[in-house]
Amino acid sequence: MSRYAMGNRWWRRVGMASLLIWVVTTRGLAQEAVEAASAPITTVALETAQAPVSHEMFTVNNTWMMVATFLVFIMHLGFATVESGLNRAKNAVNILFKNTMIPAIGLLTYALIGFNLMYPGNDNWILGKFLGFGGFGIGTDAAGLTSAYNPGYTYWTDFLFQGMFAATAATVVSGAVCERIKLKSFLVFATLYVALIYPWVGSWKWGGGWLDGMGFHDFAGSTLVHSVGGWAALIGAIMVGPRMGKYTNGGVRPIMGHNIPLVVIGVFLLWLGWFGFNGGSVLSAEAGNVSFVLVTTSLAASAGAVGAMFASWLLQKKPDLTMVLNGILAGLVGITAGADVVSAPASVLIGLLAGALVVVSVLTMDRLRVDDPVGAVSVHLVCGVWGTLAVGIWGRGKSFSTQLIGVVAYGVVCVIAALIFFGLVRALMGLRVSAEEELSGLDIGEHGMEAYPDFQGFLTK
Amino acid sequence: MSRYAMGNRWWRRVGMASLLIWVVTTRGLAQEAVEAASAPITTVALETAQAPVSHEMFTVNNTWMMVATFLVFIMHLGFATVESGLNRAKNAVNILFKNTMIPAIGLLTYALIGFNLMYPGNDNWILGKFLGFGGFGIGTDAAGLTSAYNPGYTYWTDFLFQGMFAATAATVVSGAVCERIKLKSFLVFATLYVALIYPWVGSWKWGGGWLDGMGFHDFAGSTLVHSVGGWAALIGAIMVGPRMGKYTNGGVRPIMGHNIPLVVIGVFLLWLGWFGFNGGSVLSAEAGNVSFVLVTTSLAASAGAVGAMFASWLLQKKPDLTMVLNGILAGLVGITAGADVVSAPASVLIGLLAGALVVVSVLTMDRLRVDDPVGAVSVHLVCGVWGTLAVGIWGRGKSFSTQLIGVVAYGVVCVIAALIFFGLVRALMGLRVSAEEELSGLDIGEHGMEAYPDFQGFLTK
Amino acid sequence: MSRYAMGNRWWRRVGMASLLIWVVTTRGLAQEAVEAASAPITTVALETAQAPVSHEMFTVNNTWMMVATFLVFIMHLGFATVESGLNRAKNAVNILFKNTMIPAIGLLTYALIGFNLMYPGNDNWILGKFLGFGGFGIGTDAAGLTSAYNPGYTYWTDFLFQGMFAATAATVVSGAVCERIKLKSFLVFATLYVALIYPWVGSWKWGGGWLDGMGFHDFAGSTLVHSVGGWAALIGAIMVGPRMGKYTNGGVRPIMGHNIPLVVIGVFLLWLGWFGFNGGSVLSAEAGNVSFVLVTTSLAASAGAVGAMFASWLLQKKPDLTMVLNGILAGLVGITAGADVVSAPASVLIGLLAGALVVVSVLTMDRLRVDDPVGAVSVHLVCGVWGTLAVGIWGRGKSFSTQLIGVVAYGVVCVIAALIFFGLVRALMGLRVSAEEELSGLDIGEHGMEAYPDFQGFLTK
Amino acid sequence: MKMITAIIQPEKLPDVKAALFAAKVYKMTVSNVIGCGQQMGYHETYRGAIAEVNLLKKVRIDIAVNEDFVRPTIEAIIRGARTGKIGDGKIFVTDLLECLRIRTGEAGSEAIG
Amino acid sequence: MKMITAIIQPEKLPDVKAALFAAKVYKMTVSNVIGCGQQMGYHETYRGAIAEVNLLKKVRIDIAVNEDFVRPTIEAIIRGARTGKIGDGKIFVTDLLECLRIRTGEAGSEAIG
Amino acid sequence: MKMITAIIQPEKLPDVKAALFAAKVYKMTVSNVIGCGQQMGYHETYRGAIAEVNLLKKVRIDIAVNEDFVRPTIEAIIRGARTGKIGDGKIFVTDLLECLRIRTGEAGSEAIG
Ligand SMILES: Nc1ncnc2c1ncn2[C@@H]1O[C@H](COP(=O)(O)OP(=O)(O)O)[C@@H](O)[C@H]1O
Ligand SMILES: Nc1ncnc2c1ncn2[C@@H]1O[C@H](COP(=O)(O)OP(=O)(O)O)[C@@H](O)[C@H]1O
Ligand SMILES: Nc1ncnc2c1ncn2[C@@H]1O[C@H](COP(=O)(O)OP(=O)(O)O)[C@@H](O)[C@H]1O
Repeated sequence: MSRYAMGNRWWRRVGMASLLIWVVTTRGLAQEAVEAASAPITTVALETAQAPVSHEMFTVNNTWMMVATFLVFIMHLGFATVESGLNRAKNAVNILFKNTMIPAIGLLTYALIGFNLMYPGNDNWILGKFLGFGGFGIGTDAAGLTSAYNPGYTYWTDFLFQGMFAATAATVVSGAVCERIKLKSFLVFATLYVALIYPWVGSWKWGGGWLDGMGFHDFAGSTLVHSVGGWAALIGAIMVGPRMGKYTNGGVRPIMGHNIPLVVIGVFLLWLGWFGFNGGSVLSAEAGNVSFVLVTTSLAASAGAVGAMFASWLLQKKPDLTMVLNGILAGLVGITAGADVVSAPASVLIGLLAGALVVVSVLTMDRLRVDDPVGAVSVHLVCGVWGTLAVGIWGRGKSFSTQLIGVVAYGVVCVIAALIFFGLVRALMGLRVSAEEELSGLDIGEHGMEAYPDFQGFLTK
Repeated sequence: MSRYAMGNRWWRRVGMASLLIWVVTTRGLAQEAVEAASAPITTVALETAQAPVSHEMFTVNNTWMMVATFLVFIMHLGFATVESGLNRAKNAVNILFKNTMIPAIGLLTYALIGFNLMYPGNDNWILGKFLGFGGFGIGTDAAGLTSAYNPGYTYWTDFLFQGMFAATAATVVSGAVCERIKLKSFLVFATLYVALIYPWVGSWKWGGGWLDGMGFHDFAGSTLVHSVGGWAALIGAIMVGPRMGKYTNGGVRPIMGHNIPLVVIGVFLLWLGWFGFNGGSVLSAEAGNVSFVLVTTSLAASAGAVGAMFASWLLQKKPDLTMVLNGILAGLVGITAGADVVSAPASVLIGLLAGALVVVSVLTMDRLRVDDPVGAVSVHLVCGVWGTLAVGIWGRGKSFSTQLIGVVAYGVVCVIAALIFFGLVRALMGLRVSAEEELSGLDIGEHGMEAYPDFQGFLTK
Repeated sequence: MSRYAMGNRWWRRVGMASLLIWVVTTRGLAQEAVEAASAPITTVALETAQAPVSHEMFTVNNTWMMVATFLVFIMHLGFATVESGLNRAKNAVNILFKNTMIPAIGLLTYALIGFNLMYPGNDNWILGKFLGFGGFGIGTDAAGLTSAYNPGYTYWTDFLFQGMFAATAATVVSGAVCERIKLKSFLVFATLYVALIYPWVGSWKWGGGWLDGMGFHDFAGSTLVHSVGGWAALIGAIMVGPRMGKYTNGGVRPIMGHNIPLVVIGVFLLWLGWFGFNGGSVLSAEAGNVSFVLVTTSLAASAGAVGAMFASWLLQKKPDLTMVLNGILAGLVGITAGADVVSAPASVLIGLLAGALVVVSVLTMDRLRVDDPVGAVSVHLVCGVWGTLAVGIWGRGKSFSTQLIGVVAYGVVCVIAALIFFGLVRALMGLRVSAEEELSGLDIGEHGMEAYPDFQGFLTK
Repeated sequence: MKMITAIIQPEKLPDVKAALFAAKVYKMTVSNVIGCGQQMGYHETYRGAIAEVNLLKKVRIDIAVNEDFVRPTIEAIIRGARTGKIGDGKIFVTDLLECLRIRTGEAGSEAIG
Repeated sequence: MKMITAIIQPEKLPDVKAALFAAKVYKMTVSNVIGCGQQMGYHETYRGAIAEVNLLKKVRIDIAVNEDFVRPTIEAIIRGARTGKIGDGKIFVTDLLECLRIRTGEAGSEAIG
Repeated sequence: MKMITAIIQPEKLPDVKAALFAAKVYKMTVSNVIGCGQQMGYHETYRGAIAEVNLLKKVRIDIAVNEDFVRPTIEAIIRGARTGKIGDGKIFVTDLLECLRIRTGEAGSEAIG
């Protein structure tokens, strides 16, 4: 017993000590590195954004951006497997159905309306720098295919890369409301949110809108993507209510994920995808910038795993794999806002804290009786906010208060939008399936089929 | 009830309206875009094919083509998981075995014979432009490593990219005949078909043969890859006969897929792989061309999902996830022939119709009592033909009748070849396992092991 | 019966004959090709290593190396699914936990200490060319972001690419000791081995140490990565002892893998990852070199599958899918040392023999009563040694004896290191879980949760 | 001694367990079964073919009890399982000749509890 | 009343069900079992080690019937399950003291059907 | 004839099988069950919520035997299954009225073996 405990303490001490050593010994160098790394982003890169680049450079940049697009695409598979794995077998088909339709719907609506709502261009602002629209549909002339459009990519790559991001917001919501929301109601909500809200509020920063003008920094979307989805997830989880049997007699009954290997597959795919999510957000293949962003991203993810492992071991007594997996995602969401402007040691700290934060947040949500089966709110909203604010702490030359303004602005608008859309859907079609359907599972109820018909399940799940 | 129905109708109307708006508002622009996009393909690209490119450009091109190769490679995992997931647990090992061996056999035979059969070069035609052969084995001199070989890639990249395609045709067959074909019989058939038929008929178009001369257009293989596999799948499914218990007393008994998450994993990997399948078929990293192809590919896949969802909801009353997944593949197969020469809105239409078509086709195949467990014929043959013909409808400057000639030519030769090879294999080794083996599963019968020994299955499956 | 047997013999003969034809007909050409292919590696590439390259070339090179990094990253998912799939359901969470933490720990320790231990630079050697250390932490100045650092990649890409390799050694160990080792004990061992031993012995060759000076050739790590992990796996498997019930009354009781589709997913991901593992080891995007390496890698993997299929069919009477999957990995491990210096036909032979070897080795290990649940020792150690020696046989201008010296040197040091670390951990914290915990599974014992709670398992597994 | 075997709806197991515990019946053996009774199966559709699933998922509970526990046990099961809808299930009672506790070798009535 | 328990080959379940339906026996409870009888197990080989699987997969059917249904039920099962090969299975008959329908509380013979 | 039903710890199945074989009892039917007895469940924790798993995994063995085999069979089961720890399980014995071999139609004592 005591030997065990000692081993335990000893192990922890070594971990802490090592981290400290590194932070101390490398602070100077790392700071330099950030400066070196971020220099090109703010100067060289922007210059090249003006100056035309060689055909070769344009082709490399575009190739890199296409690769990044693929990586973001595969995140949708990651979300699908994480969400279905963390829920019960009887709802797996339903969850997979939603996660399969989301990128399809996302790309089509983004082509129809989203792209031109998010990137209205300088001349198409309608309401100050608050709302713009460039017209329906996509299309370009020959210039869109050369570096005249952009030194980093063609018009088509631009559309596809941004389009792959778009659906992510809806996917986040999907995870929080699953196992009880009506299929059609969800599809209608997701379509509206992805087609209208995500691109609109995205234009504030990435489309060159008012928050961009203020100096708000959100490199790859801790706020623009993750907390935009997270706010709607929170509202959705509250409005649709907890799953039957989750909270009983003052206690919390765990409803276990039915397929943990699926969750692991998903988290690794998401980490992989994040290389494109963050790496692609440099918007060119500029070697120093992209590779630096990949390093901060990976270190934060790794530290997220470690942070969540220790937090879980401490608070839950046994190390919970699903928490470690959430911790990786937490680290990734956390570093997304500042991957380009924080040092490597800072990225470790951001990830470590995000990993611990996500464990505490998941436990707290259950205490607040907000039933979020996959921890979507904790991962995407809580750590999205944390990451955005962390830029104000460790980001070179960034202002905490501006970051806070951005966080609040997105919070207010997204909460209102989610309330309106979910409210509308509830009034028109209802939000929640019947108790019988919930008991027998949405796979039978909504789709008339099972995910694993050959296997005998524990029927009481 | 009636509110539900209304919600339903309302939802559909919005979808249709939106699509229409986009098609109308963007037709002009999109047409321009196609012209802009396809201009370089037919002019610039071909010119650069003559002119040497800079070392930098050559390296980017080759890098892109290697990435495309990886993406096509991972499609084999996609096929493996789709096929095993859509069948019963008791045959999973057998299906995975076949799908694991196919790319291995495909690459080795392609090295030994296929590559030089498919791309005989100008001087090695034996029978008009109908059959050529460049000799056994692979190898090159130093020129093969530079842009002297090709401005887009080295000799080795060329071999590997094309080799990854090769096995695809056999995989398509595997899906249609699984759960009852003898392992050895299938392996022999697949080896012959991949080593001889696929590269031979492929040479007609991509090797510069007679169909190429006629102006037949098949960008990335709706016909050359997918329907070549699809015809053999059709013949195989007919010759090996339906699975026991599938058609009884005039009714169709569903035999459900045992692991739907596996199918979802597979379809996403296939979509991912298609970025390389189509994007790599540009044969260089030329930014405008590749990125345009990626957009039409993605839009068609998305529209395929939506088309199949509505068709399934309409015809089957409940939205069938496996149909939506087939719909995505249908959209992808459909756009493969014309990804470079149709506009973005046309790609949506091609995908939408392919998605609907695949649902109707699956239902029809069952009515015709052709038992195709994974819908391989519907996806690869039916939508392969559809995609090839669609080029004749929406493809800039393409002729419908030439496309039809190509479709028919491939059909005739592939059907005959499949009949001969399957006939030979049946005569020499038998095609079908014994009824006992089919009942207890091919995993025990052919491999003496189970896919999920720790789980209790429903024993009557 | 006799027809079956004939078919069987006939099939084998054709296979053998075809291979022979190819080896014979292409030997000449292929030899040339190797010369052509390897020429740039030893001359041009090294020259460019000195000469600065254009910004465009640097960006392509770095982009390629980032892609290679992603591919190596995804290998960790491959290992996780292979290992969990090849073990029992009751230990799946535990295995996945370890395989999720390993890359996280690996990257963090590599940042803290490993990178500077493995690549100390010319001036930081402490003990001859036997041990060097460049200080704690990572960081660079602006030069690290340009081709002044290296014509192939930035400082950050260098770190991340090498960091992704680092954890692989620990993962190999994980597979051999799973289902009975204590979680904490494993994590401590893995951290020490990855942080100290892997980078230290790696410096001997890749860091420019004494073995590099001798002309030892290990292109991408048959020895430096795979057998370094393999030796520790062997020691670990022996020290922790066989699983309960594996060897009884003089017989070997099979303990079957619980989820074969997971294993297939893993092996395909590993093959995919190997494109980056080997392709990235060219350390630039140099078209001829990289694409040649990809071809030898793929041919060896394919031949490994075929070799293992025949060996398994011969020795086990039925073709064992898990053996074929091990065969693919065996081929990949085998070609890793010489992918750049052997001809295409030689790569087929190396793979074929590795595939057969792995089957024999797995059977032999069981006869020796070394319980290695996933065949890690057979794949990584045995085939790692084979591949390293094969360079001495077929590698252009390589010496067999130098290769042998390298193999032995790594063997001696890794065995000693593993003995010390495992011994220390055993003394301080114990190595093995209690018999009760082993019976009920480590998922309940170490993590208090199950991987598939909704499914009814065969309880006696 | 009697062996009481109940076939119930899977989702009612927690309620039945609670009712049994309230009736001081703490021991039971539970298993998964599929059954076919008055209740019609639901329809699954798969790729256009309609499967009438006429064997529905059920839970089987076996409880060995002494004579004086027979009534309370049956009543508790009914209390926990009844919804009034078709499919609520059945209870079967058979004679139990002997009962042994493996750990101690105790037999008969004392071994049951 | 009697409880008829049959252990049959899994793949014969559809045939037995059909035979029972033809004999107007519509109610039954089915479960998965593994069994060991005269039939030899098949061999699985896994990574070189041979496993004799001497517990084979079987299906168990439980049917509660009134006295006059005993013969027809047994005959129907035999008709559906017999192939003449080792492994066809067994039928066991035990006495059923009581039967209750949970939904209505009906007991005895009327509750059975 | 008697039907002997034992509920044992899953991990003791191989030992019980061996003991039965040693006692010349070669036929049995085995199934998975979950059970609740004197033994306390273990705790699973999942994302912070603690689940007391009060239904534990068990294995059920059914063996139909002739009268003279009742004692030896019970003794063999106890020999194989006993560890002396809570959770070792129970054995139940019920009367078996009839036994039929489906393959041959044999009935009674000769059908049992
Ligand atoms: N005679 C019987 N023999 C065996 N099992 C039965 C019998 N009657 C009912 N069952 C079991 O009880 C379950 C519920 O029966 P059901 O007819 O739906 O109940 P109810 O008649 O109360 O609605 C059935 O699915 C079946 O498993
Ligand atoms: N005495 C018995 N007790 C319990 N189950 C039995 C008994 N005899 C047979 N069984 C069950 O019946 C199944 C079929 O028995 P088997 O001996 O193969 O039938 P047969 O003798 O008709 O060929 C066995 O696998 C087992 O589950
Ligand atoms: N009265 C009973 N009725 C039905 N099943 C029982 C009964 N008593 C025990 N069991 C079964 O036997 C298993 C072992 O019981 P347990 O109380 O742990 O044994 P012991 O009292 O010998 O320690 C239980 O999990 C349950 O499945």
